Amino acid sequence: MPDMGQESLADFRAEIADWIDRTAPASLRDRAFSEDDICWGGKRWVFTSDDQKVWLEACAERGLTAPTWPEAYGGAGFSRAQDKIFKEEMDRLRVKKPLDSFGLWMLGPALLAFGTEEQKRHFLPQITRGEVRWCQGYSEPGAGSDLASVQTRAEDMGDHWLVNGSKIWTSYADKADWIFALVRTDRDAPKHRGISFMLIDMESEGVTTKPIRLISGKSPFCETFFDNVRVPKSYGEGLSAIVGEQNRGWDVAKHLLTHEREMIGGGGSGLTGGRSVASVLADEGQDDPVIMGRAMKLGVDELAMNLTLDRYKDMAKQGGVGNASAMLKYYGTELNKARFELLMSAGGSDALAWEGPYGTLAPEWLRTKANSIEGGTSEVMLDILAKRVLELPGD
Amino acid sequence: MPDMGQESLADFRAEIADWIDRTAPASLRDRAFSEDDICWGGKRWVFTSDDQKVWLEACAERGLTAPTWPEAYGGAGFSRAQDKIFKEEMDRLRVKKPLDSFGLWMLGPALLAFGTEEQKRHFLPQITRGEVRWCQGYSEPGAGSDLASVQTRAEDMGDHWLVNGSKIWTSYADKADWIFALVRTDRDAPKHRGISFMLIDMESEGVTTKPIRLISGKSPFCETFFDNVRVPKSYGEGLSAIVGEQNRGWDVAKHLLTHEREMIGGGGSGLTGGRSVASVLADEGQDDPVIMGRAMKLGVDELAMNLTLDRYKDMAKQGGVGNASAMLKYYGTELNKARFELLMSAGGSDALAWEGPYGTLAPEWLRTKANSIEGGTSEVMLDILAKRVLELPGD
Amino acid sequence: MAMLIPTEDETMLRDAARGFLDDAAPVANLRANRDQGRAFDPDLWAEMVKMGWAGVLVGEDEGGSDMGFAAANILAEEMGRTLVASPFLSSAVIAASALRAAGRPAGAIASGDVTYALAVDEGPKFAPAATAMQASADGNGFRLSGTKTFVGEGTSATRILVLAKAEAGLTLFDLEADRVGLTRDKLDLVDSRDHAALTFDNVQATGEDVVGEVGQGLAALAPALRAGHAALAAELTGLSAGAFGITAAYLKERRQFGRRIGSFQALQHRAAHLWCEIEVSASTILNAGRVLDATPDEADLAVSLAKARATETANLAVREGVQMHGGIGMTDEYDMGFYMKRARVAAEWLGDYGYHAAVVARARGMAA
Amino acid sequence: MAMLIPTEDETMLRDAARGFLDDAAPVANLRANRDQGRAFDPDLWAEMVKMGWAGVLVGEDEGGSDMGFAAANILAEEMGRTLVASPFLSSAVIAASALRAAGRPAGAIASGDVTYALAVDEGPKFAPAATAMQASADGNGFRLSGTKTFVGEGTSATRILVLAKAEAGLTLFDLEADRVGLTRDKLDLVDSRDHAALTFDNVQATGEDVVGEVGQGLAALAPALRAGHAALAAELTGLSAGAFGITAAYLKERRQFGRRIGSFQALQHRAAHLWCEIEVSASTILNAGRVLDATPDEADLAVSLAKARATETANLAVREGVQMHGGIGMTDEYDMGFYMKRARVAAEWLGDYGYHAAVVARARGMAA
Repeated sequence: MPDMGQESLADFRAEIADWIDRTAPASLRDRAFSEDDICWGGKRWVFTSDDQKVWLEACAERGLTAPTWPEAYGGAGFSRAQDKIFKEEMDRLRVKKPLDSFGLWMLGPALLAFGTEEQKRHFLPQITRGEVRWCQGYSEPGAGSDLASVQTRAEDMGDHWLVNGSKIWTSYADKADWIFALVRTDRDAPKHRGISFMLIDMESEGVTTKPIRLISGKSPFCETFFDNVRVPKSYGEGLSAIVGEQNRGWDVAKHLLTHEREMIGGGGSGLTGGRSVASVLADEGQDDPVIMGRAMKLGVDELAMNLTLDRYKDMAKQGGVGNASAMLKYYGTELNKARFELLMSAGGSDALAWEGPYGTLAPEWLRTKANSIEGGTSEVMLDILAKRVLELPGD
Repeated sequence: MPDMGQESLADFRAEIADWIDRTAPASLRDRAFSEDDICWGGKRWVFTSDDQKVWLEACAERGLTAPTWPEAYGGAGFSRAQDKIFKEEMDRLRVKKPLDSFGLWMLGPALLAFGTEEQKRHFLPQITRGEVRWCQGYSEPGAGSDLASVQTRAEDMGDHWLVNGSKIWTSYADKADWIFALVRTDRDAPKHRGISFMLIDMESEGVTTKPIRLISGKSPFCETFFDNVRVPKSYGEGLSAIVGEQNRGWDVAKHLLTHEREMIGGGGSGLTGGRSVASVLADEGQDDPVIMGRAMKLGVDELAMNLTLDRYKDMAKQGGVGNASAMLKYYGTELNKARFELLMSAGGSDALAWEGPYGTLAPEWLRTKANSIEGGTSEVMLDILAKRVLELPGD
Repeated sequence: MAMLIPTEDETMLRDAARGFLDDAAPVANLRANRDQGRAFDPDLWAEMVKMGWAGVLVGEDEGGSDMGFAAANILAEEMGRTLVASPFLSSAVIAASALRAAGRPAGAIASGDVTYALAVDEGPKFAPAATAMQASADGNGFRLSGTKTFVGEGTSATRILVLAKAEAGLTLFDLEADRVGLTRDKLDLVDSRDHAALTFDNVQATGEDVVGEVGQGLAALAPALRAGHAALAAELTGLSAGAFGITAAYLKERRQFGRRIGSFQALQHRAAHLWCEIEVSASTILNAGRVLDATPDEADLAVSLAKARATETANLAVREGVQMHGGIGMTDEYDMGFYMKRARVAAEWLGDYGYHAAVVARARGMAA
Repeated sequence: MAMLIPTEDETMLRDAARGFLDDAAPVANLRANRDQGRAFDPDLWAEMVKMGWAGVLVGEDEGGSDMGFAAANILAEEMGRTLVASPFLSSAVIAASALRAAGRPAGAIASGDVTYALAVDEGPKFAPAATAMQASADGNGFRLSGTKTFVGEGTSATRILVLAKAEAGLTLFDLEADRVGLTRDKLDLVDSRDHAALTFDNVQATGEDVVGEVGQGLAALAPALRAGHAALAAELTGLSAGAFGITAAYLKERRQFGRRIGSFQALQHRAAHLWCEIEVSASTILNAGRVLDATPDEADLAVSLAKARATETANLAVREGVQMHGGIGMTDEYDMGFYMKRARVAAEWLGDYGYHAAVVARARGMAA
């Protein structure tokens, strides 16, 4: 759709709201909302209700699972302004989004920026229709923050790549159909060269997954192993298994990492949701100045951070925030950790059970400790800010 | 004196207490104690009272201005145990120490460790008798923490050195008779070589000083300039102007820096003295949980630090604490800054005046900001701890 | 609500202000003022008046430029950046807001003919509701007796807004500074600006002098305080940015141990963290301006949030500023000390961190 | 007072304890216990009993080893280092101190024939003085009704010390755990140790069961709490040192971006800072032991200082431990998570940071 003026945007709002209101099943318009209600799609997805399926199909039909993607690739071709209106109306009408997936968040943007026309036409609609579920294969055991130290190698065997190695922190790898992974296709090149961004079918022989148990209990994370996995060089005409240039996969990965940090700023931090500090404090009385002092500071900092998220969203609309988005990741996750530390202190022994008077507060608290590690550690974010935003010297 | 058993130590205590009690002038045994009451000696010292002079001479006569130095150099030759008893009895009888000076703290230990027999016999008694006042010339403008980047140079002119350059942060340089300074005697050697530890008469032609005004107001600090200053290579038989080997002055300086940090642990930090946080809080009411929380934490940390100073003193008696003394410098000075930040917050607008209801609290607060800079910055202390105590890798 | 990014007009205003102040009022001016024993430069203030800054919150019908609260914040922020001393906050922001809300003429503020000071504090902490100064009934008028302290622009202002306790409750008065019985004593505070202690000895006041309603002094004061909290927070945020700018430049240029000190990772991380704090605080300033311009009566939370954040961020910025400069940062010759001293005074003025954090906490449902 | 450095005997005790525990009770044991669903290893406890640890505070005339409080702290610290779970604190330290101070026999603790739990908490925060559980008069005896929570070793202990409110005031009782009317429910807390909620439904008690005097329960409890605060603080300090040791080793060995991560200055400074915190806290543990051994009745300040410091230091040590390990530190497979979980539980047990900091503040003259 072409960009619109204010008036046609008003028309657009009325029209899309009407469509949502008419189409969205009543059962999905409940305020009570759990993680399990979200459809992640994929070949093995079991719909939690018929309505979930109906709603996914209706949205996919109109490109509304990926509203800003071009219509040719299964999107709705919305402008930013339209997309904003669509989300606002979805919120207002209390409708759940039809689909969520790493394909939508991550692979899609990568293909849109780096893919061939054929790759886009082939892979993107599978994502928007919720037919194929993707997982991400970046980190490797032992590599940690140093994402570019990729050891998983893909040997050139003529018509196929032979992939060996393993990935860690692959969320929902045990539920995914395909994986987009960084693999080393040139072992002699410098570290950041010689890496390719490869698309691999999880059903290939030699791919296995193993869930990772965290200190907070079960987790969606897996280790994924590649044992002599044969990956065809092409899945068809123009459908290379590699996205972007061979050996230049690091460029694709970097692009996505920045995109991911902006996403975190875009509302994924959960700062506004969840248990209220005030409610826990009210339960426990407020006679400890140490806890009260911390709560007062946290209250100030949380509101300030929420405003900053708003401000950065506004800035992003005006042309992006670039590396400064590392601030959102760093500050937001550190603040969230502080928030849970405070909740645990305020809750006293009631908060110490795996499941107790405050529900699963304790495992949630433990889980927050990963916030400042996953998706780039706080230390990496500070390095980025120091070097690229403040331009402090590197010598 | 030889080391003694428990019984003769008891005799020693009785004897020295008796001597102090008989000798110390009553006017110097007042509890009210100000910085001005301390005698720093030197040619230009103006005694604040006859008693101050009498007490200095009586002590110097018995070597008690430098109790642990050998008798041959003006000390009393006390063992550590005897020295401790002497200090305890001085405290108990509320007697002020007769003399304080950079000569006693710093040059003395350097000469004892590195000086020639002639240097010790010549310079040390001048110090113990309070006849010559020394100042320290290490830092240079622009060098900051990098003490080894000495630019002040001493050219070999045959029978004398020709010294040019300047020093900064030379405390009381405007009141000192002599200076012990680091000067570069070999410009081609690596940074840490080529430095010599030189003794220079402040009355030499070409030496000038200029006081430094700090953000907290007047200060004892000066800049000291050397403009073609002729320093004789020798002040007499065996009396080289250089302490230790020529070009190896960095060894002397390093030795003294460690000694200095231990001194800070030895009671110079002022943590126990001064204005009580409780009293300021009591003045202002205590209804602000933020301030109360900080005060409670500070209360805990101060007591813990005081115990740590005690513990490190006990450790030092048992064989020294080495580089771990950097912890005392780092933690003590950061804590003292936190203490004054809290005092300022608790005092509100009453604390903002250069001189007001809380006396000179405001300039004292500003002055504490130098605590973590002078004598080795907090950053340098953390580097020392990381590398030499924790033995973290340097690569 | 308007977006949390500057409008084009706002960017132009900021650029113009910065250009003017960098030239006319660098930090060197503060040192010069101090060394000459004056709190601010009247010629500089006259220039500001000419540019319409004194009338930033005064209606155009009275000769003001009426640019609004967000604009006032921008000016305050730019002044904070180079530590500019002027009657701007007390007069153009605080007093103008009080007079305008009460429907009193404020044109003389815009024209620079008068300057105001606000006399509220009586003890070491900001606590308007606890005001004890008496305004006893005296015929149809009042007699004011008592003392005020920490009065910004207190010795130079030509008029005083003062809060006192009448029989009907707290009442805000608007008096000439030379009224009989009012004496002013300079307070020599560390920021080298104009602060005073005021003594009221049976100072006469009439109903004409009352701002708003008798007994409704806190209500009359509220719009002034909201504007003042926001603008002071903006000043502190500008101060933080100014101190940080100097520090970052020093990190890039200064060499030690054979390297630029900004290449040491420990300093890099601390600088990056500080930058984040400044960035997060900046959001609260923008927001306070937006809320004040849209719904000024509902801005209590927004302005307290801004003042709390700005206070704490400035404290960190000046502490890191001094420490990262090392010994040179401790010398009077360098500017950093002035930043530290002003940050401390501004931290206390119009409510300290705890005062404003408690406002925020109450708004969030905590019984602080 | 004795010097703040370990005596030769103390060093020997520490070396022996460390040697034994490194071998018999590494962190792997905690994981094994958890996976087997047991709170501690009875065979390990039997070994400790044999070595005299259960009798560390029991008189020699009763078969104890009577090594004193500083020694008990050393043992607790070494257990903290590898997160050893055992009835040591509840039984050998807390209960033994209460019984001994009250002149009751404690030989069965030393021999390992009984283990004790202390039942004080009724709400989420430690507040003995606010105890509400009733001990109503019943003939010459009492009937106890009410609930207790967060009772360490609560399901495994064979005897319970419980605080309840009689007509004459708070009273401490010493009961068998299987007395009629007492039910125990396991609490599944994050540290995978033995904690319970206890319900008392008209549980009968006689004057024989009272520790100390009726109505003087807080006095009877005081020696037990002092010893417990100190030993728990010691456990936390050992925990900090253990977590730090693992982390420092990781920093030296782990490579990223082509370097050992311990060479990054930002991590070096944070590690050095953490080391300082641990070192400063260690002084308070040594001191608490010395004061308890010299003047146990005057040890309130010393033990609260130790518990407050140790709590905060352990919190920092485990946070830095997880963060510096990165993703691997988040996995159950690694030990660091166990340190974090135990630190959290021990932070709350027997009084949190605020509780103990308030004791210190009051001792320093603040009205906290």
